[in-house]
Amino acid sequence: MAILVDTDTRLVVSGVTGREGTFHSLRNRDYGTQVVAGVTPAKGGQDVDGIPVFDTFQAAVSETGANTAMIFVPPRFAADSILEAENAGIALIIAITEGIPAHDELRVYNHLKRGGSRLIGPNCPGILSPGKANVGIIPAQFFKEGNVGLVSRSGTLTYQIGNELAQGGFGNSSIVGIGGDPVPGSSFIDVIELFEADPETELIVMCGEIGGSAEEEAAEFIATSVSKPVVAYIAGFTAPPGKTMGHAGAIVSGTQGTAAAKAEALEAKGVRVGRNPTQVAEIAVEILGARV
Amino acid sequence: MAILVDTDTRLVVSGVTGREGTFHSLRNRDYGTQVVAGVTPAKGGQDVDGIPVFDTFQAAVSETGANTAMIFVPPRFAADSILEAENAGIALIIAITEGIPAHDELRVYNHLKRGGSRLIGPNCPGILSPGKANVGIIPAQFFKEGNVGLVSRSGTLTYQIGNELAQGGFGNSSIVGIGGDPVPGSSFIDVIELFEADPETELIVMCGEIGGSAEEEAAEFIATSVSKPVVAYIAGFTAPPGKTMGHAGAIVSGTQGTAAAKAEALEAKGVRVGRNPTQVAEIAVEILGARV
Amino acid sequence: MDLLEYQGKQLFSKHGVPVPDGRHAATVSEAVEAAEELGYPVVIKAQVQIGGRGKAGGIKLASDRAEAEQHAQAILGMDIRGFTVHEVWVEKASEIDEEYYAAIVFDRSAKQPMAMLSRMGGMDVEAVAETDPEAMRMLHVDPLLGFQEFHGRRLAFEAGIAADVIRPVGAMLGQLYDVFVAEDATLVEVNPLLITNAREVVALDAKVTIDDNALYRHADVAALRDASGEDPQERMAKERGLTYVKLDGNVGILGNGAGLVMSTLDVVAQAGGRPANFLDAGGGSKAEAITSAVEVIISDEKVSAVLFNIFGGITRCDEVARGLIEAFRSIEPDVPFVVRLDGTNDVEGRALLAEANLPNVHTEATMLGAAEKVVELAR
Amino acid sequence: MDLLEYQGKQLFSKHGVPVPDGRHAATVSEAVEAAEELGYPVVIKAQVQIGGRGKAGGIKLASDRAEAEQHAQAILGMDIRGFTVHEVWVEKASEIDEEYYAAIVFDRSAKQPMAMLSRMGGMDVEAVAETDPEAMRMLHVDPLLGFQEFHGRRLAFEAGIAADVIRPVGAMLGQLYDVFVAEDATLVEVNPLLITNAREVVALDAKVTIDDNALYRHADVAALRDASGEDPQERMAKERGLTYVKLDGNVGILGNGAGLVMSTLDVVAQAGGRPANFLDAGGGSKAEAITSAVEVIISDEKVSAVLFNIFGGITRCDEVARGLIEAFRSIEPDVPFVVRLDGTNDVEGRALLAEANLPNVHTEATMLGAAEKVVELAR
Repeated sequence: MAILVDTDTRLVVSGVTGREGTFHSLRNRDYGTQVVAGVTPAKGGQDVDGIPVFDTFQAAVSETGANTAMIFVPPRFAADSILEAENAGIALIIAITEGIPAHDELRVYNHLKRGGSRLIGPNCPGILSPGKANVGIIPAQFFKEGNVGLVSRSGTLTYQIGNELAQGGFGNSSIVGIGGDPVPGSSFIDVIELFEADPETELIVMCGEIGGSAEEEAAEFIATSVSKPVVAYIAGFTAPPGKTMGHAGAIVSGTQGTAAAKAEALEAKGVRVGRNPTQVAEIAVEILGARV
Repeated sequence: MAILVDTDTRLVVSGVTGREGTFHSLRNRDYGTQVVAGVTPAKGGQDVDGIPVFDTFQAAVSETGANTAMIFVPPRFAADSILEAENAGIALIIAITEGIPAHDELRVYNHLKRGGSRLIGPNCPGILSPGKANVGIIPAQFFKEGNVGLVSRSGTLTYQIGNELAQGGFGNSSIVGIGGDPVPGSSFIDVIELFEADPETELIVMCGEIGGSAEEEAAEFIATSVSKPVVAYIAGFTAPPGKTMGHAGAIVSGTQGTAAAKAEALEAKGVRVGRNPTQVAEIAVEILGARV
Repeated sequence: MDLLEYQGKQLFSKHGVPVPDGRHAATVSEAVEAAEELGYPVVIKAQVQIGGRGKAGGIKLASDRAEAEQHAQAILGMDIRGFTVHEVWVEKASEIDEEYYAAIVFDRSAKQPMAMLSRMGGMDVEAVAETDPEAMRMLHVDPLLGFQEFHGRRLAFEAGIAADVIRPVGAMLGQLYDVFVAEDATLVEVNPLLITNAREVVALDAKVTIDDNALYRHADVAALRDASGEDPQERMAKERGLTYVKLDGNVGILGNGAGLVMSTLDVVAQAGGRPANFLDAGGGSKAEAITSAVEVIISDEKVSAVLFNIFGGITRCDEVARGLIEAFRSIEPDVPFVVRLDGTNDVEGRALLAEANLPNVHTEATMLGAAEKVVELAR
Repeated sequence: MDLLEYQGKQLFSKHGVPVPDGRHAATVSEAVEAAEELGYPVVIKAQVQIGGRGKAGGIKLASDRAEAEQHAQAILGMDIRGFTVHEVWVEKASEIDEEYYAAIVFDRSAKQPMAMLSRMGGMDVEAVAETDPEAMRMLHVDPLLGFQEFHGRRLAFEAGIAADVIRPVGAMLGQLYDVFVAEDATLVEVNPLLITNAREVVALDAKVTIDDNALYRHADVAALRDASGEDPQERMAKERGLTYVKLDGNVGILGNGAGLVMSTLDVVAQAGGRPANFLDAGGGSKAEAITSAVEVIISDEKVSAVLFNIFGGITRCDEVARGLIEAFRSIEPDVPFVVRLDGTNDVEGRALLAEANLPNVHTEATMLGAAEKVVELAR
């Protein structure tokens, strides 16, 4: 098993005809993901290396049975594209786009939470379920199937940790990038809940960073609702207040959202927090080794 | 038993200090309803014949444990008052106010349907559960406890039918006015579903009128989900198209919303439809007589 | 409140919906002046709240001053299906390449606004809907989220309109939605939505209905209300704050509560009569309101008998009786009345009537009996 | 993007939030002219993006022309906690009766806007929040429903503000919410929200932050961006489209991916070093971007060693190596570099570096090893 994306995933890509969109769509298909459709207004009827392109999500869904959408359009079109996907009945929407206005994300989040669709991202690398499906830009070559569930606000950092785990002989059930924006569609809690219910996942690694309070909230949730071991990492101990550290959501506001507070909150709930990515992988390998 | 309002109802009245608000609040209290609070901004700390008045719903709820709100403010303040009641955690909101703009009702309806509160009305006479509680302007003297559930878009017409039932020896579990506006907070279906689940109710009388398609939708619902006998009445066979017949929602638009189409839809689903209020009462008495 | 075409177009302009340049005129000389200002050819369009203006000769193309004068003369004052033309809209003529249909309607069933688009415009949409239902595309809009670009885009693609106007037509749907929400409209309809030879997108007609309950926040629209088309009884009733609808029969009807009055109309019709009006005296009606209502009802000369059907709840039957007695004192009606009083203080009400012994007033115990009686008297 | 007080007040005016009349001035003569136009007394306020202006002498009351000139002279050009004052806001002095606090903040945790109101304004709100937490009232607003009158009313009553200003203060909260949404703000703060002796409600200060990602739809605000306060390296990086944050250490840092770069900073600090910057070369970095980034990093004279920490995913390590080699060719850096390349094409990248044999470039196999090495070299 895996969470969110797997061999049942039927992917439609918004922005499939763009340079990046085409590149990653084909990469995802090469990995084995069923990429069944693309959406680009006014390019309906064309195809991208055999992937049929539609003018609207509605047409893509009714013609191909797509159930998962990847959003690869520029920021000013992204919120509209997500809402169109939801309106067309897509159950899972994965938004890669970086730079979406915060108020757009707020409207999208508050609309989606009422029903229908789950959103992962935006500003995220996507989801990889090794051996099953890859949706997004995660470099799949470093990961193999296994029992570690990885959830992260950051891309490269996750690859670093995943890679070290792989070198320790362990693989992943799924790797979920929830993204570095202030209003992610899904939180650590949402994904950890899925990993907790996934029989294949034996250990959960969460990779947080400064800004907001998602890690603190996750700590509470882990304490009350998670039976599986969780290892955490937090980036940004040296970040100065008031500065956005690359990710729009990575900012210490006054005394809010510091890495120290997050690590402390997690440790207070019994979650082991690695000092650096290597140590996180070491702790994970140690726990998994003990469970074998 | 009864539906929606009963001896557990703890009523807060918005607009309690107005002339009509005071009159009906005291009338409801005289009937035995627990009228625990009123809300009128800037009149917090006063009282209306012993009913404490608060500036906000929040204060009324936290001080008195109110769980039901009656809205008695003028139309331009009504939507805001309903939303305030919902925000304060009131589970059931009964809006008597007539003349609320349709777009306000649309916003309120679409907001409330996401969660929290149930709205009855607006532009309705309220709810009477004979012998238990009266919330609104229904003249309680004509009704007694019994096993007929009455739901209606119209006030006086309901009293007429209820009165004839009472003369036939039968009483009511509850009488629910859903109101004559184009966007009622609760539909026939919502209320019929409650009557279906209410052990005391043995017969359901629904009183519809021209405009919209709520009666047709109710017919579908009755056919699939209601085991109890239903008797219906539809007013407005002689209404010309394009004219608003008193209630903002009572209008035949082109060929949509005619009384004939509604009666036909109900009869097609096996619901007996009386030709006039008297006949409705006669059919009801006949059915109840057979069940005794 | 239904707006005239030009009033709707003025709202359109306010919200950025492109419309042809035009001028309002109430006289022939104003119309000619408008035409001269706009430059020929112009279209002179009768402004009345009824469809079928074109077929009735209410829309004419004028290529020069002489034609403008001639057409304005012909149209102003003409009768179109019972409506007298008091004003015209003089508009720069548009070159028509394609005609679409667009609308935002208030979908009561879904309790959401619904946007509609068809490439089959310029004709009777209900006919199109019957012959080619797929041609009319519809999409609901969540009123809390509002109209999104994808709504317009999806409708435009699904309606199969020309590729080069997908964007501007989608954008116009968004602007029509803005009109719908900002102006508290319950209907915004454009038929035809014009694609000109230059491939510009223009609203060539405008049908807008504004929610009467929201007029308090639209002073500009409320000020437009023009009673000239209204029936004299309806105007009189409105001035008195009564809920009255004129019908074409001879049995005057008064009741309390909209549902009961509608039901009374039906029962009178079932008894073989023809209702002359709908009049809801409302909850808690006081004697003066009843007197006032009687005046309105009998001012309709077709009325040959009047039915009072009261079920007293908040309304007290004795108040109703007092109102009726006062009406007889002040205006001495010369038609028979049938009165059915039931509910709160019915005994007192009936006693008052008996005591007053009004000429030609008959009391009945039931609604059905009262209906039969009044139909008999109205013959 | 943080706006200066006067820029925020201009947005306030646009949305109907009452502010005192004022003028912008960049010279003493402009300031005096502004004061003369407004009429005395006026307040001359330094416009810098830092708190504590008043204590630093950056806000002065002037009762006549001489004082206006004297204060403008003193304030323009002064240094407030590292910020040079280049402009002032000259404002009609207000008579202060009461001072409240109002704000709309972007609550990331609740994922909703949050409106705030306190009757304890004109002081440090965080101090108030600690000493009297009940004094600060907060209420979330559903962004799809928007700010409703009850939000303002409830906050006003709960904050216990004076009865006569409940309505206007509630209304101002609604207008501040309009600013928040319409201008894509992530913070709108008014401290103090002034109640004048005449009991008028006025925003006496304005602190507004606009979402950088939304500047494309706010051309007027985007045009305000004044780089004068920015660090030279940050300006240089922005021009090159790089994500760079200046810090105060001596270890220059480049990595790919914001999380990895933050982590690299932490690891360098843990090894006893002090990072000089945050620089995310981004996903799929091409050679030119790397070259450009090296220029920015070493233009900071404090930098005495540079760490490249690359985990190649989409980014290819050979491209990074090529960029570094090109940087050495074009700008000949005189500080040591430590390079850790891992992931996609790491073998090729390391081979390229070995072949180029750049002076003073050290490769390390792990992130931790690289951090230790660069800290050693930076000493």
